[in-house]
Amino acid sequence: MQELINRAKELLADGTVARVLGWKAGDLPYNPEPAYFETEEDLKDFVYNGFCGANLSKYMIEASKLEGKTMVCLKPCDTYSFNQLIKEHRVDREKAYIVGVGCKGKLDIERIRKQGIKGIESIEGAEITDEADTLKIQTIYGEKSISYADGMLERCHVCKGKDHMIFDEQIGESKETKDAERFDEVAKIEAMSPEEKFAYFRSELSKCIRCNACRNACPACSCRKCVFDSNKFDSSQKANVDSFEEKMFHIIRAFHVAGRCTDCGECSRVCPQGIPLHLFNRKFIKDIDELYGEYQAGADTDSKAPLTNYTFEDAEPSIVGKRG
Amino acid sequence: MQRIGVFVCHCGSNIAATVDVSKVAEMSLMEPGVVHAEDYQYMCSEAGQAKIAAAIKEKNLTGIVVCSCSPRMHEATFRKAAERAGLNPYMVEIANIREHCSWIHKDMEEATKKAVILMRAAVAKVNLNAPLQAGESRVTKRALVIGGGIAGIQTALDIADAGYEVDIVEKTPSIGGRMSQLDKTFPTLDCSACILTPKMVEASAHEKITIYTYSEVEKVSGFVGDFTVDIRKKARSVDMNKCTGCGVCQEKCPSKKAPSEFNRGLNTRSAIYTPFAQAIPNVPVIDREACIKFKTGKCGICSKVCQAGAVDYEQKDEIISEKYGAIVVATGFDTINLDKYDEYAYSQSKDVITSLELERVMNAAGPTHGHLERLSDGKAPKEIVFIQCVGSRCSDDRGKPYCSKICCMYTAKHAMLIRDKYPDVNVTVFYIDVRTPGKNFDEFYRRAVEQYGVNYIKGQVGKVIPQPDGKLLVQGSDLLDNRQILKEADMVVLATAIEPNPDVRKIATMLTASIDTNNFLTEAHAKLRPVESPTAGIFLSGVCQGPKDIPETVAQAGAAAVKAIGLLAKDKLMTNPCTAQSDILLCNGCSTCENVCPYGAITYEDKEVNDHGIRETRRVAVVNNALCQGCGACTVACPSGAMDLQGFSNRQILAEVDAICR
Amino acid sequence: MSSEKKQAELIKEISGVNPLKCMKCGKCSASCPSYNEMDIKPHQFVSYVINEDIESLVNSKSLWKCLSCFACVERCPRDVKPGKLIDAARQVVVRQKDQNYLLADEIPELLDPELPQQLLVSAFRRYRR
Amino acid sequence: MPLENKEFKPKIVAFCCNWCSYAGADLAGSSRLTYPADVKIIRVPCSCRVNPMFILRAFEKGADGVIMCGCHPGDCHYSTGNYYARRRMTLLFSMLDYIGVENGRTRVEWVSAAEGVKFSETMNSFVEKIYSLGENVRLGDLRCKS
Repeated sequence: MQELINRAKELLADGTVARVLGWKAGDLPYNPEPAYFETEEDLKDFVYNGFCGANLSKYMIEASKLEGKTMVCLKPCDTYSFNQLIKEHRVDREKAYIVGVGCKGKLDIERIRKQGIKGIESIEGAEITDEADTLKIQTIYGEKSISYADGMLERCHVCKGKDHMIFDEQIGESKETKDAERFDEVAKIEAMSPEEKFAYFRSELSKCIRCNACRNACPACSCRKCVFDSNKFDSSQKANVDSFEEKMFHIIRAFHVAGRCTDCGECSRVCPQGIPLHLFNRKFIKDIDELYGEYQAGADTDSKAPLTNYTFEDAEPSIVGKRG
Repeated sequence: MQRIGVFVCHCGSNIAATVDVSKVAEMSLMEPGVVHAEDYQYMCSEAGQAKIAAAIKEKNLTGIVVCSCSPRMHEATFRKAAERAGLNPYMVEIANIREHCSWIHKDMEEATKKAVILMRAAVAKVNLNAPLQAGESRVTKRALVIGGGIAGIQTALDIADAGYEVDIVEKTPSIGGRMSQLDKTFPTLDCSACILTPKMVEASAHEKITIYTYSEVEKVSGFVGDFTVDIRKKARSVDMNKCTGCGVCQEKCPSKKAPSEFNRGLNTRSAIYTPFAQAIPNVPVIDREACIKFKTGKCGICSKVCQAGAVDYEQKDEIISEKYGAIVVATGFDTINLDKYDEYAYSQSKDVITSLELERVMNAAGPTHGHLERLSDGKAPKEIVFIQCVGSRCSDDRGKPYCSKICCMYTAKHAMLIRDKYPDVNVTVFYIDVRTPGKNFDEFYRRAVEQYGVNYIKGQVGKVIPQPDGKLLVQGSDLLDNRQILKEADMVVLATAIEPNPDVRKIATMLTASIDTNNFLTEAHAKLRPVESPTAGIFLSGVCQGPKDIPETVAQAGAAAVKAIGLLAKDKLMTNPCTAQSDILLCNGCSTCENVCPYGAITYEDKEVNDHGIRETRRVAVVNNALCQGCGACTVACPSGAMDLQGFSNRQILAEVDAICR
Repeated sequence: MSSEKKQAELIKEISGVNPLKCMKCGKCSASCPSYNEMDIKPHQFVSYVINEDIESLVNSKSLWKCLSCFACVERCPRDVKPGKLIDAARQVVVRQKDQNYLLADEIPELLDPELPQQLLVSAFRRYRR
Repeated sequence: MPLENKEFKPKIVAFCCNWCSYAGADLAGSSRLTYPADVKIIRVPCSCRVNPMFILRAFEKGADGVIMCGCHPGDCHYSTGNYYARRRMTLLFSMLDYIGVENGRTRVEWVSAAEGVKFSETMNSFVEKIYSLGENVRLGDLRCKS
């Protein structure tokens, strides 16, 4: 972390960048938040630890409009999102000084809590510099410990890899965290009976409170104005006349980002209700891979997206029924 | 709020017999915005249109719904009527209660219910309609004719005579097409070449006609009035400007083993060749597959003997890009492949031939110099059997389900000509039906029977069995006599089904012209617009649209020319105003729409915007309305919903969905 | 439904043939090796089924003269397949004797002198494929 | 509300492209090839105009089946529209299947202007399928907290 701060100071000092986009400590030990730092003084609040899961690439849309360059800290998985945003002309590559930061897996406070750890006061072992395999957690009920891996976000268990797709320089080391298959969860649901599938999704989606956190965090959901807020589709729920949005929101959202979603997992991470929203996106990715060839959104900035592409021999929609 | 009038048509009894039309009108008054409703016998009639106009004026209508036949039938009629009454034509919607309702349902209650729902959907849509203005696009006053057979030649001549430039693109080295391969033509027995060659000469000499032979259409873009076409001029290896057509090169060419396409492979030609003596242009091409120079690098005799120095081995394919206002397809036909008809022994015996091959055999310039002889041993045949409907009227995948139309007549012609020239030869025709609709056609067929003694037997042939002595045993049945026939023949002629030129699929795809299950190009209307493709600016000439004989082809060629001339005579065309439009404030500038647009109608520009007080420069999509054809691909691809299609907007379609599911 | 009509329907069902598709070209009769032995000719089978005269068809010599060579089935341009109609008519006869299609393996032990030999040949042809 | 006595009349929405399938439906009509009145056709310029949102909206509003018809691949009036539509619909249908909605309620069929028979046959078989599936209860409201 210190190396990162030192480099940020240098870049600010020599005028390479006008500001730094990173994370600052929050009011609790496990909720650092995205922040701009414009002076050396500001940087005293800078943190980079196991809880810095937030994907900062989306912030570059606004930062691209600011005067001067912005140093942005991107984890390996965030760089996919950044590439995708370049492809969609949403960020200006010239306005970003990308520091690829190392990643040893990010922590999920909800997951830690689910293991019965409540009343957390401090967490030791979340600092990125440590090679900590265990998290020591001080709670009002005393000290508890769990393995780092057990506290990790779902997405880190199926990590796409620790290579930065795009960067100006790299700081910090990474550690492989992948210990599960990306599509296993999707395949498990696919194997269910229609009744089980429906019951599962209904119970999950019924938790939704339409807080729009998923939409706001998603780097693919970067529309100036979301269709759900626009009257062009009769889908905005400004008055109580229409519940269309309520019912189909997540499916439509997933469709809108299909072929553009990099599977960064922010939607699931930020959902206050713990809905596994990534399962929608990942289903589309799995289908695209299987039907149209493997495609990773954000792996490059010039390939054709699967939904704006076709081949003469594409599968017919009836394949869905045939696959069973 | 709109003021909508609903007009329900009885269409005589076509609609009224199954749909309670007055109920539909009555129910419409309960729909939001509807202030006027009436029903009438024939809405499309002058009196019906007058009723619409009167209501628009009296009730001050802002939109109308006509519940009638398909919009493909009369949408334009009602739009014009509305326009005359001072209403924007795009404020008209049609509820299709005939083709989609009264004609397919029998129960009155059920059909009426459905008609009401279709009316509701149309009312819901028109409530959201907005007046649209058609734009204008220019017309390039030049036509392209694809195919240089009699259809293409006639179309080109007619267009050129009207004073417009025409280009003919022909795949083979010469124009002339199938007709040039024919010996005589029915029912008058004129010599085919005698009536065709003057037309070929006229076309080549016409100052308004440019002929590209040995060339193919490579790419088509644009739209009616403004097509851009890439034509590939294949390397001829002979300089068109230098060649004098003396023919010495063909004489001296040592490679003479290539099968002659013109003679249907019945004999061979040289590697440097013109397909036939009267070829236009009279400039040979080098078949690089057969040429010794191209295969081994040695030879070069043609170049040495050419006094004009026209032979050019280095010549390359050349792509010409040209603009056209109208395109006429005249790609013609070929006979089907007979591999699947083993029972007729076509591949087993040289003496079983197709009718088109017989044309070459009978022709003085053909492989036998016009002598009727067996191709296996050159002997004069004494007994000839003709088999009708080989591959035609066949419902399995071996043949074609349609009647090829020309076979009955040309078989009568062949039979007659043979009996005339060789009275000692017996001719038997096995037929299923003899179809002779046409002027002087049945008289012609009767002459074959009555005057020339051709033996017609009703019944299809089951099998042709080549015998060890070279004869062909024909096993057929006589359905009228109820007996099976075994007949020894010296020659068997198959009236092989015709099919559209296989290249037509590729061409139709380039032109986005629709094609039917048999690869015939679809006409815009089977009866009323038979020479136009549903794709604007594309016209159909000859057999590419359906089987036809020469007089019909020439007539259709002229009709296609007239349609093309009608288009070229206009200086400007009204463009479809149902085009995509991007909402500048919603556009992300992501380029997704640009990626799916088939017309290149979307570009991105940096534009100054004022988004609720925020002034900034944004990269936004801009639609070129002259290029946009209104498919809507971009509207669905657009993640933010900035792109919408006028006339088929998201809200309009959703309103229709809602009305139907209500 | 009259019994004739029923039987005609049954023949259509067993054969899977729509006799209305026939365009009366006579290629079946032209192809038939048993033509001269038959009282009702192959192309006529079709009209007998259309006219629902199953009685005559079932009692015809042709029913047992057909070799099931399937030349007519192969060559029929309209997918009418008179051979299948005859096959179905035979099946109607067999069913009247309370029997049904056989599996090839079952045939040896079921050999019944009453069964027409032609049927066996037909069955062999069918199951050989 | 007791619904048992009420005969099930499905609501079926068919999106037809203007150039091929709508003309195919017209041909079915002019050839008097009947299919159930439950099918209501919405005309769109091209199958690529069909937004997945329209289909979801139809289901939400109580449709029991939605079918989309377009020109055969390769024959699109706009050259490529149906290729995009094919991918979009494949993914959408797969997603619906994934969340437990019967696949039989959605269908894509390519019907040319010449295929009146196919249009009528397609509609007959689709309606039959919808009758066998019964009323659509799932897509009405995914989040319904019953």
